[in-house]
Amino acid sequence: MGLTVSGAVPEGTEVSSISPNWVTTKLDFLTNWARKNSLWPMPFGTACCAIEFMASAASRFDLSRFGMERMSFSPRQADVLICAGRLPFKLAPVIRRIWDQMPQPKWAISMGACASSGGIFDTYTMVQGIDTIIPVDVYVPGCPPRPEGLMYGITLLQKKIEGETIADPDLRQEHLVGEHGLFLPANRIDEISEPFGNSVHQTRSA
Amino acid sequence: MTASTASLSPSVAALREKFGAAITRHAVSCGDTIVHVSNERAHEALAWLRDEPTQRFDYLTDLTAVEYRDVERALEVVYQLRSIERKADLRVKIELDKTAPLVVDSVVDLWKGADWLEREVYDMFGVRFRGHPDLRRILMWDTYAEGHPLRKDFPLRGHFSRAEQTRQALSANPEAQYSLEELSIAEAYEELPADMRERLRRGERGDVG
Amino acid sequence: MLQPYIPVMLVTAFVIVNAILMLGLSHIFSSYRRTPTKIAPYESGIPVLGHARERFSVKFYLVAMLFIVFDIEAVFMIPWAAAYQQMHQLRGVLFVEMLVFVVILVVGYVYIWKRGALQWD
Amino acid sequence: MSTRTLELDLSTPGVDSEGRPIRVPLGVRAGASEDELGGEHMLVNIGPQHPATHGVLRLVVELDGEVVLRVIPHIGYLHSGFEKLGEYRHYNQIVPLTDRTDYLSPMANNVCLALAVEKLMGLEITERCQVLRVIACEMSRVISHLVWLGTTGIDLGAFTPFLWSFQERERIYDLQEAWTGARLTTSLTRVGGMMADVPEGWTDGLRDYCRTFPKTLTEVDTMFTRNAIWIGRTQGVGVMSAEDAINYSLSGPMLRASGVAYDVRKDCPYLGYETYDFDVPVGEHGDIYDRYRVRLEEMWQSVRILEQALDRLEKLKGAPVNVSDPRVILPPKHRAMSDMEAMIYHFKQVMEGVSTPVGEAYLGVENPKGELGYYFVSDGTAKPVRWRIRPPSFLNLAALPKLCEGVLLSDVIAINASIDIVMGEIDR
Repeated sequence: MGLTVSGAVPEGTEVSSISPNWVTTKLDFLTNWARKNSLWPMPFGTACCAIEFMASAASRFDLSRFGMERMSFSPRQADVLICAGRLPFKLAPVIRRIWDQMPQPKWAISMGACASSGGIFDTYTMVQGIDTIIPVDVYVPGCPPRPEGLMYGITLLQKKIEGETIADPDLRQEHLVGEHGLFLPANRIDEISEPFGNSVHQTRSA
Repeated sequence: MTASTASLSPSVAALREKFGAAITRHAVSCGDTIVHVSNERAHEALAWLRDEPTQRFDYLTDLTAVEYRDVERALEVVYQLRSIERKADLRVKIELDKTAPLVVDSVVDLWKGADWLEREVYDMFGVRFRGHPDLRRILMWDTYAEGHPLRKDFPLRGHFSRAEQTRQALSANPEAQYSLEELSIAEAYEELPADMRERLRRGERGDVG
Repeated sequence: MLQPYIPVMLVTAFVIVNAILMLGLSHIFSSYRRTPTKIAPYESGIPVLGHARERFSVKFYLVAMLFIVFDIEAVFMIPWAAAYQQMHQLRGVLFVEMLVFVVILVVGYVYIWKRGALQWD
Repeated sequence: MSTRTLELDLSTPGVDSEGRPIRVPLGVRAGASEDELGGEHMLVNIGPQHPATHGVLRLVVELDGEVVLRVIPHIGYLHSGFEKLGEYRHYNQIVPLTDRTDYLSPMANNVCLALAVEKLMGLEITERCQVLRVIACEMSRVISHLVWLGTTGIDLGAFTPFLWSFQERERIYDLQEAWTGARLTTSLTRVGGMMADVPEGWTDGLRDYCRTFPKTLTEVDTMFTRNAIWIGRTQGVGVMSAEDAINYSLSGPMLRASGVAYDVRKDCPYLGYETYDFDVPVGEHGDIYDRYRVRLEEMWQSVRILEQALDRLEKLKGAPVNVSDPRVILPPKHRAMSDMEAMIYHFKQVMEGVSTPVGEAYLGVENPKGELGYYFVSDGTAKPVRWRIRPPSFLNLAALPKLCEGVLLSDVIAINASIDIVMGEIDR
């Protein structure tokens, strides 16, 4: 799932072939209820956010209230990829390969400022936001986000899953890396990775 | 900092008397003694410092390099030595002229801990270590083509645009993830695509040099 | 005549229907998108080198065979134990039969032990 | 290291004349003859995304059946360019960077940075600030060892100690949050002082912690120390002799478990550690079991130090925390608003940061992972020329290939867990 590459669907086009009737809506409710309450996370824990992720999985902030205590370290059984921590360029092909190897339906949570936008690391080695590598559903701000913040992100994802329908094939598209070797068009990546805030004039070293 | 002779380590006098001209100069900064050694006899001096019964600097605390902001000042390779029984510290520096190729003798035969430290200095500064068993990049991936990041002429965000950096990262193929040694162990040489085999044959592995 | 078998048939029918239901529904509603990277083997996110069909040393095969032999021995004991409990008059004969069976296997066990097949490294 | 018999030349390592990589004869274990029935060697990636690598470490393991012939670690998967960023920051702006290097003991890193810069400037800090920094270091040691205990327990199959240790960590996180406002990215120290003094009632919380924490320690002790599985998996595995430990520049619990009684707090004391009475646990075999015993004992000693530090804190009730020199520490707000000179200092510090004299300073601190050293080279401006972090777990991990030659595959996981690595500090 994730952002469709082609941007917003133009108005007036026929969105889904099967019009929602009594059967599909009941079926949607059933599958979404099942999927929402048993999201098996693939904890792609790289840095400090991974420690907060472990803290939220431990007994005080217990993730198993959301049915998420079963950590699946192999992408084959994973439903939601939680990128907890900063992502250097050396790790970009790894997360891309793991995301491709996860079966549909799959979602992605970008936990922490470094995963969502490169955070304080506007350097030669840091991906400025993992949405330039994989499609992301929920961004959790914070450095590191408190366990409550992560859980709020998870409940947002669950609301998003509630709104999905089986009839729409567009939701379950695989957004692969294009033939020119990029996930998003080049100008889009440069626009996303543009330094902002005080990162703009930080290059004065003396 | 005044070069107060009180905190000057006795090793400096012993070094001067043993190596004479090879010890270019010494100084004291914030209580630590610094000795500058010439590049040719550096390995010999370090071996002497380690094996000499009166010195016994058997613990290599750190090995790094420093490049100053003004261009004509030399790039320094810094050895931080410590003797565990004598609880004494000493900082040995080798100055390298930036215009000439940066090559230093490796000290992996003296201290095994220097293996990864030297690989990191090579990766970050481009200083080659003669005699190092496996001098490869350690922090960046092997086919990293942007140069050596910690040099002062290397921009903070890297040379290429973010899109180009992402494309290079995403198109990393097995040759960037595995070292030559592992490729040969897995006998996977035939499976690599032809252009990669060609690059391997020429030995050009993203080494800007 | 088939009367005693009805419960067994009921259970098998339920099992078959259940399996078909689960597999069928999950196949219909699943959205499997086959891509080259997805079917590639997963090795912690790194492209795999070489192939998994390496030659293994023979001791792994040996241990597997020994396990099968002694596991089947235990499997045969279970029905024997059930029968032994219900048959009151033939207990002596049943016991001797199983004793012979076990002794033959113990001889085999001692043989492989002395030959050192159980020595691992 | 890989016992390589072929001397590879520098320019094109490992490629012979017509271009095929040189088939490197393998460092097969001494005595194991290459019998013809032996299998080919398999290359397995215990890769960046793996539950047992404690972060994004990648181990390429060369296997002969189940026996490991060689482990080739690949790091750099979390390289974030800290040292490059440090050259573009004032000294007080580097403090937030330090707690993101070793994010398991953030306060200890902040203290190490402050001490290194104060050594560079030749600054004397106040007595109360020293005691507060000792408290910060020892609290970091406890939470770092607790994470190690929990994750090593999971690696070797015991899940409950993970929940016990994280329960205790949450209690220290509450104390850290009350003091600095953040659970993990504390940014506690400033050059010449601390960001804030401890709030009211905080010391009672810590005293209560020191009283009840040993109960969990004894539970973990009874769970692990005489546990047959734990002993079977850890005793005699990954042995490191004392000379090798020194030669490989190991530090911290890794070095002390091999029998070298070297602790920076005792050998080159800082922050007044020589006035506290605590003893340094030293193992004798250098295997995983000794590293476990050393770390467990260190937690007991940390609690002892914390109690002594709390008593001193009581005696220094009203003492100032920050240095009184306005050029270094922001003057208190009421003075900055009223007195002209304080306002100028306030403005200069915020705009240009604290400038340090020309020179360089290296300071080693006993971090939970080992000896963490900060090496600052300054050319008189407010931004360092070079900020070198001497990462203890980087050098401890460099000994992994030597420890893992000839062991079983499952022992590689146990040895890797016993080294207690944190990737943020290794890759910097």
